[in-house]
Amino acid sequence: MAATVLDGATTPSVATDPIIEVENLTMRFRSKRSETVALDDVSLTVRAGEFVTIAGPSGCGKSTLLKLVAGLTPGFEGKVHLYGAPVTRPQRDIGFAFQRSALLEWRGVRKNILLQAEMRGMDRRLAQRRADHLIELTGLTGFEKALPHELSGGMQQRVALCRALLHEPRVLLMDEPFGALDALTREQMNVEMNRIWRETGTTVVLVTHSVPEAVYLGSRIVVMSPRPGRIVETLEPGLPDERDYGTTLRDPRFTRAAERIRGLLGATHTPE
Amino acid sequence: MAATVLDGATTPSVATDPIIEVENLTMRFRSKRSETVALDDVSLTVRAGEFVTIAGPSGCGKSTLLKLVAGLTPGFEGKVHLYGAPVTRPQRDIGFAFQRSALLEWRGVRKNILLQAEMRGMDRRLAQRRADHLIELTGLTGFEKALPHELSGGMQQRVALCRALLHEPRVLLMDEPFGALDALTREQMNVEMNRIWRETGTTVVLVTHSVPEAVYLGSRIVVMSPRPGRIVETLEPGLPDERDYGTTLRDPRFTRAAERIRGLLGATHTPE
Amino acid sequence: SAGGTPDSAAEGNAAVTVTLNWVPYGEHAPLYYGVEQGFFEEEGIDLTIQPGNGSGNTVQQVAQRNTDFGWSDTPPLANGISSGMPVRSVGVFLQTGPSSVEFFADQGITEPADLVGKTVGGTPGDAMYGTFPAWLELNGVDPADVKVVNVDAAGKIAALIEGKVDAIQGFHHDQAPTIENQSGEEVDALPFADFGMNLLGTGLVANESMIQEDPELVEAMVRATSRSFLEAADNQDAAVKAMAAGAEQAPEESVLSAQLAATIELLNLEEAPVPGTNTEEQWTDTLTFLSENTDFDGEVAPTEYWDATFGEDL
Amino acid sequence: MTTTEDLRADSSDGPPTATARATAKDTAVPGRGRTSAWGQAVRLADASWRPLVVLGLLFAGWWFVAWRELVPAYLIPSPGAVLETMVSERAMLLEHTWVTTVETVLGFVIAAVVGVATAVLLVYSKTAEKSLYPLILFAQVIPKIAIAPILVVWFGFGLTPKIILAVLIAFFPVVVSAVAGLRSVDPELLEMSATMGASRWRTFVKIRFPGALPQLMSGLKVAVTLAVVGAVVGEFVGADRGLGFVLLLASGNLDAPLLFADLILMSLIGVVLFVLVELAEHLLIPWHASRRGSVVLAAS
Amino acid sequence: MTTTEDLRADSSDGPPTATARATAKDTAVPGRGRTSAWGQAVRLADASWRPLVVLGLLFAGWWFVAWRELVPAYLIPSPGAVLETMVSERAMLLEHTWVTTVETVLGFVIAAVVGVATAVLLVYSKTAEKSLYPLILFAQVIPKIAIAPILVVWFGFGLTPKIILAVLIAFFPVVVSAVAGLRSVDPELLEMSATMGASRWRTFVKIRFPGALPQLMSGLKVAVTLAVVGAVVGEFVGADRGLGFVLLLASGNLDAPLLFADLILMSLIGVVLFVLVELAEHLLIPWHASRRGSVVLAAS
Ligand SMILES: Nc1ncnc2c1ncn2[C@@H]1O[C@H](COP(=O)(O)OP(=O)(O)OP(=O)(O)O)[C@@H](O)[C@H]1O
Ligand SMILES: Nc1ncnc2c1ncn2[C@@H]1O[C@H](COP(=O)(O)OP(=O)(O)OP(=O)(O)O)[C@@H](O)[C@H]1O
Ligand SMILES: [Mg+2]
Ligand SMILES: [Mg+2]
Repeated sequence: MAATVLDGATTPSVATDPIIEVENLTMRFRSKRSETVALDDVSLTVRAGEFVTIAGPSGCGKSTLLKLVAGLTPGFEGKVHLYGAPVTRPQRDIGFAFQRSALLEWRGVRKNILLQAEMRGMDRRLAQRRADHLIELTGLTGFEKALPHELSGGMQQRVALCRALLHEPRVLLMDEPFGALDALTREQMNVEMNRIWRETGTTVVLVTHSVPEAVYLGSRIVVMSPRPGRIVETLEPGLPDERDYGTTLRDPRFTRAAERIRGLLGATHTPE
Repeated sequence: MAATVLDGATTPSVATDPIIEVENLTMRFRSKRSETVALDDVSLTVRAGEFVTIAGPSGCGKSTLLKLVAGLTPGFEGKVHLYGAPVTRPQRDIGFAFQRSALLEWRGVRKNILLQAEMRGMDRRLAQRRADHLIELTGLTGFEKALPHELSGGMQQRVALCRALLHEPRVLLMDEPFGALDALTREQMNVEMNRIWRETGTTVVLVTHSVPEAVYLGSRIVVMSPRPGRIVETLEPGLPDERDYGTTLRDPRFTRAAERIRGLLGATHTPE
Repeated sequence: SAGGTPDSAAEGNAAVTVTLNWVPYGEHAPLYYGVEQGFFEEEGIDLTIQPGNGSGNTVQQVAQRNTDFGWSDTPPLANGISSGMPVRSVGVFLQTGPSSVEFFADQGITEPADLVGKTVGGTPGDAMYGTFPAWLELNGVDPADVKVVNVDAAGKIAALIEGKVDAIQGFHHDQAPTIENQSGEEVDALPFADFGMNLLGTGLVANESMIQEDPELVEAMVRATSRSFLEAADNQDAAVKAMAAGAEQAPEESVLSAQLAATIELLNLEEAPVPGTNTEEQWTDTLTFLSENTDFDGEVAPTEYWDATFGEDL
Repeated sequence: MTTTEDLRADSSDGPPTATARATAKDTAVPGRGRTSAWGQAVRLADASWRPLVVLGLLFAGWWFVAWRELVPAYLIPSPGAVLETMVSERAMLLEHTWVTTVETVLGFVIAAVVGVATAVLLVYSKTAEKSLYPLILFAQVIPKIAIAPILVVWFGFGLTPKIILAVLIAFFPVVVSAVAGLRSVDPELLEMSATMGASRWRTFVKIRFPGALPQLMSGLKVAVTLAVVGAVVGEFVGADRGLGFVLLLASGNLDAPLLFADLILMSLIGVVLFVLVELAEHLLIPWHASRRGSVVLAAS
Repeated sequence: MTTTEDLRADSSDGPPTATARATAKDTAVPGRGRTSAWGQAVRLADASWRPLVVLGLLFAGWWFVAWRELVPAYLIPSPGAVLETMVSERAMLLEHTWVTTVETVLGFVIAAVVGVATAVLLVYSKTAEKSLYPLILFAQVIPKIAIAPILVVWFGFGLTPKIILAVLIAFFPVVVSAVAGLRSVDPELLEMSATMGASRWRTFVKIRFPGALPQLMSGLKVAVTLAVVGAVVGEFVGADRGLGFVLLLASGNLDAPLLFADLILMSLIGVVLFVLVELAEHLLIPWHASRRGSVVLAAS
């Protein structure tokens, strides 16, 4: 479970402060009917400025892990620290993109994005400028006032994404933020995410089902096992932080890491 | 816009009866604020036994097209026929997998799947046997009684999938049925879909964002343009109906088709 | 079934209900006494006494034949008949109207003029509410000088005891003993009848079709009721006991006997010697007064309102 | 092609007209999409003819019953007599209607505000819920007619006891529906709000309250009709003004035309206020799923 | 670690105890997860002590007021006197309570059934909605106390007018909440159902109705407390049995202890029936979001 550094050429993560510390974390969901062990003895440390991507089978506990870090799910065993303090309640110094978009059905696109600003009491002007910028970036121009039910699935997801990014959080937790996007938009978003990460130094934990995405974005990739979710392996492909999409995808380090992850996930055949 | 037969080696689609006929279909969504042209003059014929996959940018009207064929959205212009009759109301001789899972939150997994049988007045014993089979196939064993909110995103999607398949419909309309699944499960589901299609002769229209999936599954692939959605090209890679996953993905016809689609979608770089 | 004694259900007797003007109070003791003593049974009547909710309501029940007889005050009866209800009085028993203004004795009110500047509680729609201004005028008091506030029947007594009002309009034979019992203070009243305005009071009411179809029964009923009142007047303690036993949740016996005693006073047997017998003059006076001073807009023709035949032979 | 209505009503085997309608639409109808004053008038007429017909029928039935004297006039007077009373007594009736309207509106507004505030307390604090709920329930189940006299004795004959009664009677539906609404907010939206570090107040204002509006409006609609009853009961017990007072007078004098005129006016207050609340609902929650059908989707 | 309650209540800055609690949980507490009889008793006690304390306080306050004679005894009698009356008159009171309970339950059940049926009609047919809604509204806004005498005059002194009144008064909240509930079903679920070729009936039974239950239950809770009022009002106007009748007797005689005993019994009927409806709610819709907090999530 120690990080498998696939390529020693670059040392990707400098030993900065640990932002997220998860140790021996176990999470059981109990109901009258049954008990589900969602996470089983998971340990993971994310340091400032890291971009950790998590891949794993459906239902292995990825969303649960993210919610635990955000302080949204009580009743776990083990240690979960954020910014060095134990997580005992919902955390506010984060940006969270939910797997389901969680939009307010009575607010238009722009107002849904600006909710983040309103809730945090951000400067309105600044927030509006950023919101408009993000709307353009995600190709939602022209739909500023559209209500969620008037949007396509992918458009809803993009709104949620903009909302999570609006306040430039120090820590970004993203649960399959690009799952409903087409290949091109996804690619553009990936490039954009990489740029944002590099330029702002945000610490990111991103759950994804796409192996290329996991490798392209992550400075470290965590692969999880089927339920009960355990960490099978952690990879550091050692790619440079700045990644041109075309070049990176042909980089042998990329290919090797992707192959390894596919193997770990049990997907025996090459392209996803 | 005529089908581009990339490889003449096999004649993939025999001239069977047209099941779905869409001609000069235009769909506008109007609100007080604005008008969105979701589909612009789309024509598409799907013959019995075909497996048509649709790929296109987010928000281009793929879901809208599927819903129009199912008779769920009124107010279009043009012709939409199913089984040779105009579509003027919701169609019942179909199976539909919605983009959002649309599960009943008060029913457990098995009962959500069996809803299909209850609504159609199917034989209970048979339906239960099929439901149990599908539950096993999609890896939901052990969660038969779990309520939707106790499931992960991918698990919910699998429940919706089982439900759409339960009654072995003659026509299957699927809106990104595997979007929330991990690589392995997705692969398994793809193989399973291919088998079901071959064995039952079901006519399938499937919307997907994954180019490999579109090519692996489709006997014909429809690529759409950004909003207002038009059909840019229709491809028939000419792969054999029975497709081993590993072999097919290395087939040059596959690679060529995938590349072409990526190009059409504007995703300039090779693996998704 | 509040009044019927179980063994009175002898075969052959007509089952008859009488609906009171209000919940049972001392005025009704004679009826219970009559049932207990078998006066009704002797007339072939198996009587059930039913509480009511205001005279007007009772008259309506009789009009709809939901009940055989009603025990009702005269002004509401007159209103009902003038608005078309097919009912008649078959004999008023309280020939002195019990309407009055009541107050605590320490108010020092002895005549209508003393009411000037006072606040009087009344219930809109009841008989006194309509006649009160006319009665004041009759006694040389400008109605504008007396403030009337409106309180419902149930709240009136409480309002008086609480000092929210100085006096209330009401039936003194009914309320005065109740108030005295509750407050422990002496209650005085200015009966309208003592100050120039006597309207007929409560009595038996029957539906016209009943009068036509079964006059014998009506006559028997009037006869038995009349006898009950006469006998009760002579045996007040026994009548009170009969009521306490026969009526569910009747007032305390002390209150009952005070109420009964006051009721007997109101029978006014000087003018018409037997309870249940009235004179045409009494009716004409009452109707004339109502038509001149209230909303009552019926003809002043006693026979339209009162069937004298049943009281004649008493 | 098939209309939204059809789907909303789950017509799996709709009427044959569906196809006909569809065809008619296909052959592009000119003049569609007019939002002119005339178009609006047409729409209004279309929306209101049915209720008007129903009212007309009701009136005709009433008139017939009175005309044939199927029911004695002292029970149900003729519409003519009632109308006559309304006209001849219009000044008096108007004044009393105004009094009752004021009491009702004040009572309703207070009940709405206090009711929502209480619901918030109940939802946000387990302790408050457990200790207050029984009290509220208790206040609801005591018949108001029974305590009305006590209120009059305590608060006198003025406006106060009527408003208190209106509040008491209208309060409960507001609380119950607001609690249900506030509770049924999607938990994921609350999680989302929590990650934004939103204060309780902001979460309430921006998420819980708007989310609870659809249910709350149901409660308010019930409440407003009950508030009228509360005011009238209050006037019943002690008042010299208001429709409840007139009702007492009329029923005491067995004046059926006045009684009916009075009842009609009471009902009118209720209907008008109800419609106002419905209008507010349409303005406040046009986004709600229950309204979507009528707003969205139209092909030219 | 932080409890679900905390999240539900959006505590962004919860009490310091949250951490303490969390720590306590971390050091694995033995004996957790007991579902023993003892555990259940403890839970029950935990759930009911607060209401009991509140009731106790209420009682103490009442007792104090009566003891110091702050309010005259004929307005508010001492608890002792009331209790005495309840005991001495228990046979009589029980009988009348039974009568009122039967009327209430019958009225409520009819109102619930007819109300839901009406709501279905309104939701499924635009025509029905437009023509019936005004009528229903009209029936609601007419004060029931005003028409009670008419009903008694028409239907006599028996059970019928009381039940009719209970139905009339309880009907509206059922209709309003059922309509709101049926309307707010996720349109996508209806689409899903439509592709299954489900008949209207099946869609109703399997999707719309269960989906409407949370809102419907709110309406039923209000309705059941109102049904009591309806029955009592009916008894008020014409009856020789039932708690409404006893109320008339008691207030006519200024028998305050009896009046209070009567009021307490009326309230008890309301409370008991309300609690029964709440129980039904818990049984019928344990899945509803508003209940999730209490069912799920617990770490050992
Ligand atoms: N609220 C809950 N109650 C009960 N069980 C739950 C709950 N939430 C999650 N689970 C269970 O925990 C397990 C992990 O769920 P989680 O949502 O974390 O999976 P995931 O890795 O995000 O899957 P996916 O990729 O499909 O979204 C699943 O088996 C699920 O059934
Ligand atoms: N009910 C609606 N009202 C108004 N506009 C709508 C509605 N449904 C869809 N649209 C619009 O129609 C367009 C196409 O939507 P659709 O859902 O078909 O896209 P899609 O191709 O499925 O996209 P995605 O891949 O993101 O799911 C979008 O621009 C959307 O905003
Ligand atoms: Mg997940
Ligand atoms: Mg879509």
